[in-house]
Amino acid sequence: MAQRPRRQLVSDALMVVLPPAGFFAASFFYNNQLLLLTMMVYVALAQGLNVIFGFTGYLPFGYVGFFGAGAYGTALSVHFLHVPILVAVLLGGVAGLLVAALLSPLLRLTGAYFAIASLAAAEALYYLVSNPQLTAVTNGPYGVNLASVYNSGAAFDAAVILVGIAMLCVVWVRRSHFGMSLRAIRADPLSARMAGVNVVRARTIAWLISASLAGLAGAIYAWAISVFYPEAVFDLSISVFAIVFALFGGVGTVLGPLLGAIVLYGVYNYIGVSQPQEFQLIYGVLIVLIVLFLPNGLLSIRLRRLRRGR
Amino acid sequence: MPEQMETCLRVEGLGAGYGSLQVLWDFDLEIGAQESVVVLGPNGAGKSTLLRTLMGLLPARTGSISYFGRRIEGMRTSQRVRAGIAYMSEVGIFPELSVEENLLMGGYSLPRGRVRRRIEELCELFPEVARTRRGPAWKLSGGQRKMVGVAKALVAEPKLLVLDEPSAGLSPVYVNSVVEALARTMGQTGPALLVVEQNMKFLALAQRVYVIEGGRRRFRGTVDELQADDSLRRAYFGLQGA
Amino acid sequence: MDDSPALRISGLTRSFGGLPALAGVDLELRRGEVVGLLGPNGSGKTTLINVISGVYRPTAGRVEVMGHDATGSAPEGLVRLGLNRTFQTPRPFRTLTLRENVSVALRHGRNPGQSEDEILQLCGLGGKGNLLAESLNSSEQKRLDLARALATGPDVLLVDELAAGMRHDELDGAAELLRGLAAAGRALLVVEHLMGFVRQVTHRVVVLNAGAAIFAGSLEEASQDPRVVEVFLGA
Amino acid sequence: MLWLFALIAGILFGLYYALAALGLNLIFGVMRMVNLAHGDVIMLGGFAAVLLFDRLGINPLITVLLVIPPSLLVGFVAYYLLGTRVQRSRDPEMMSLVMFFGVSQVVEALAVIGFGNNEASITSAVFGSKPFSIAGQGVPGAWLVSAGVGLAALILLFVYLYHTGLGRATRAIMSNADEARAVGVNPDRISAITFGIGVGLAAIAGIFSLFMIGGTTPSEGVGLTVTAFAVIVIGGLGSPMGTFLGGIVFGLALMFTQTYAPVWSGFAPFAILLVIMLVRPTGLMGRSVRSV
Repeated sequence: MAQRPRRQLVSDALMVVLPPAGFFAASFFYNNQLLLLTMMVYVALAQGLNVIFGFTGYLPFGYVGFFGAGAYGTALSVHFLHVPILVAVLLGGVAGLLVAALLSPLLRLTGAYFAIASLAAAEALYYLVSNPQLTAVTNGPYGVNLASVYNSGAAFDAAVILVGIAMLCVVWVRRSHFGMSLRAIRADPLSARMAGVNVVRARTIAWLISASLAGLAGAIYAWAISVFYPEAVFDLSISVFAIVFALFGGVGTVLGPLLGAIVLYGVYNYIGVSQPQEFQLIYGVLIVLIVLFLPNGLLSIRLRRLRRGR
Repeated sequence: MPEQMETCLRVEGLGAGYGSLQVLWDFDLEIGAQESVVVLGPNGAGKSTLLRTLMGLLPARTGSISYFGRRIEGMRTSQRVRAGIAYMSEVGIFPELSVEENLLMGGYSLPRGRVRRRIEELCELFPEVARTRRGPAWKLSGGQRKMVGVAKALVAEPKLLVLDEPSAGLSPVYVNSVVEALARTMGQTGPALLVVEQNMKFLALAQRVYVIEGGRRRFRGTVDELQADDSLRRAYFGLQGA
Repeated sequence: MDDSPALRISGLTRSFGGLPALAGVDLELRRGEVVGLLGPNGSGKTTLINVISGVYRPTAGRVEVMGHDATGSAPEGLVRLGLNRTFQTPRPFRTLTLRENVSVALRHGRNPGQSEDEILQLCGLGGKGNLLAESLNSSEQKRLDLARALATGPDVLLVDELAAGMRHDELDGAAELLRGLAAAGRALLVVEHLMGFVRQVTHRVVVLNAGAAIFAGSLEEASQDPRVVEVFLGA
Repeated sequence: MLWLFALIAGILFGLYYALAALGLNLIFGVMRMVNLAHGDVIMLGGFAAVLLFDRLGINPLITVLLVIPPSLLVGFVAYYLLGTRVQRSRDPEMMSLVMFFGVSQVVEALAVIGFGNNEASITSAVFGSKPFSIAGQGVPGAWLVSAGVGLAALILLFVYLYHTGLGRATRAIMSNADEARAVGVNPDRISAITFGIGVGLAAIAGIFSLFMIGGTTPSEGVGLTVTAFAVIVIGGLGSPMGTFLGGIVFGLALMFTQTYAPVWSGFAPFAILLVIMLVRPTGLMGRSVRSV
């Protein structure tokens, strides 16, 4: 019995350390740093979505809202608080967290209601940020320029750390008693309450973790590209990608969203799809196919075979 | 079942369940044409599951269902209804529809004109239904709901009428009137009747009785044989002989 | 130990859309006592359990658990006060193992000082800790419900039809289990349709009809009471 | 007299928004599926009207009739190909949501490939260039036609649901699907028909989106879906007649925002939806959706 937890601990540690190490190493062999960085940002987004969707069943179509909040949180921190960029990135994560806290009443809704309400929230946030009347604060529709703090190498390193944080969050949720409560809530909310679980609090914590990851991802992305318009960081297709990557690999697992993001984003770049609509078409078809034929993701194939083998 | 009677329904080795949960095990049942059979059993014994499987609302996992000699376990529910099996669930009605519309839905598989005629006949048989005919069904009392539910099932001129706990949620007075109404309807020319119940009053209608327990058949026989079985009586029949 | 009732409900009323499902129910439960809750289908037994356990808020009336006012408390609040229940249709965490099912409750309730495996053993599920709950049959799932409830260390336990759907040879074990739980100082309210089981398990019974308690006393008296006989047999 | 204009325009737009949301609500009521590609069908309806008008000079009112047969066909195919399968999955509500999200992405991408990213529109002069006067306020003829078609669709749907056998069976399924199966209704057949009607209503709404929203672009689908969802949430999910009320409330709110705070008119629909969901998630006439 004593052997198993230790082996578990080692494998968990590897799952946290290896992915960022891999990305870091890849940067020496592959010179398109922005592509790698974007891939890491999507790993973080897919894992963040995994925390809320995979473990509680709440699907936020408007997940991009936290990403955009993170990007703008960072930009505003740089422009108005004049803090060092790393602090500004952290404040971007805080911005995601604050928006999520503000929107936590949405967790009272279920299913389609929640999914669409979160989408509406993200759209509302976009219209708020890009509103010409707020030009003095957000620069409205004219976008943000972070050239003063531009440092592609440092941003890349931050993204490597972000992947580690994202993996750590998911491993923790997967292994901890908190994660067990979340799975219990998902299986039967009323029974979970009868087991003494504070369902609202547990869901809210998952929601905040998930949003903070997206906020950090948005912050680092903003730092890396340094000039962007509100449409770019509130683009609904960012939600779509996160959902597709997570679903493709398998939500509720530790490795699924990681694999999903690497494989799909990698294949997309390898094929060299140049038009965004072709990308959208392929991913749309993929979503439909996943739902129809692989509802539990790529990893479920392996699990199924294992189960049959036993 | 008496020897000379034609067999309406024959169920053999029926098993059914939900997901990983098997609720009904290896169940056998026989009903003659125009025979009335009551299946007694406590809550959770698998009574509703049995009926839902008979109607095709739930797939049979094992076993066979023959209806007048024809195998029907693979048929759609709508085909079974068209073949003459009518069913009243525990809900029994469409609350959002008017009573009239409920009756029309009962005759969904029949030609229009016949349905109208049938509804007029039934309204004479069930004055309670005739009185509430124009109103919405959600306004009905529990007893009225059951009456409308039974009438709705009868509109289709079934050869087999299947009722899921018509006594559920009813006060004793209403249970009596439902039993009486059913007795009136059945008579000599009426359809075969299959009622699952936990209320003993429905034994008044029964020619034969089955007892279901834990998803399995525990007893089959006549009402008299049942009354003679002391352990069954003590286990199931209310507080009688406590 | 004080002699106040473990559970006291008074005037408990609950309406759905204006229709009363419970109409002023009074009930007291003492430690060590098993009370049977009887009544025909639709008489309000499960509604009563749902209101006491916080699933529904009462329209009127009062619930006291171990001397504390618990009227309108959320389920998790009631669990902390020492009350728990099982479900008529069992509701385990299907995608979790049996041990995890109990573990969740152990972490969040009042620790009864037993391990997951001890509680599973007690409920007749020993050796199955690593199975997924969805692989259990319905009678095992009911016992898992009970195990989860026990893992929160309840003083008051509401048991909704544990025996229904069980095989005949499982009944004696279930009866013994419930009596043992009461003997250890818990108060039990047991809904059941199987009269043999009720006779085996309960000290006294309360009979509900149309949302109101029409009888309280021994099972023997109940079977003589004309109102009760009317409700059950329509005689 | 700004308020009077906002009031009249609000009611006209309300009828249009009711039309835009009607199909989504009907499909949800019968199948418990949210067709997230609804807004994309509206968009396609708009392109159909533009193409037929530009190439063949067909009046948009004729297009209303022309879109019905292909819509029914698309609805049938979509339901039997996709709908039946998700309905039998473990979590139909969530799975259908995700799947139709994918469908919406596909439709949008195909529209960009087929029509390009530019806005397409028809001059509102097809319905007369002189504004009509209502209570002293000048209102474009196209608005009146759009609102009129919306009202007609509502009435026709009402007649269908309450005075035909198929409609009664449809309501029976909304009331209790199992009970309906038990009287012999084939839910797949009714669902496919309903899906077809829902798609048709969206396509018709699309034709008039050209005049009410001012042109159509491939990317507007998502926004339209959210708008339609807002309308049915206000009126109550699964209650087709509540949609009428929801449309009017939404139309008025939008018109008053546009009149008095035009900068916020992009923000307003989403904010309205959020507020309604948080304050009264059951809608004005709907059933409970909150979790335990």
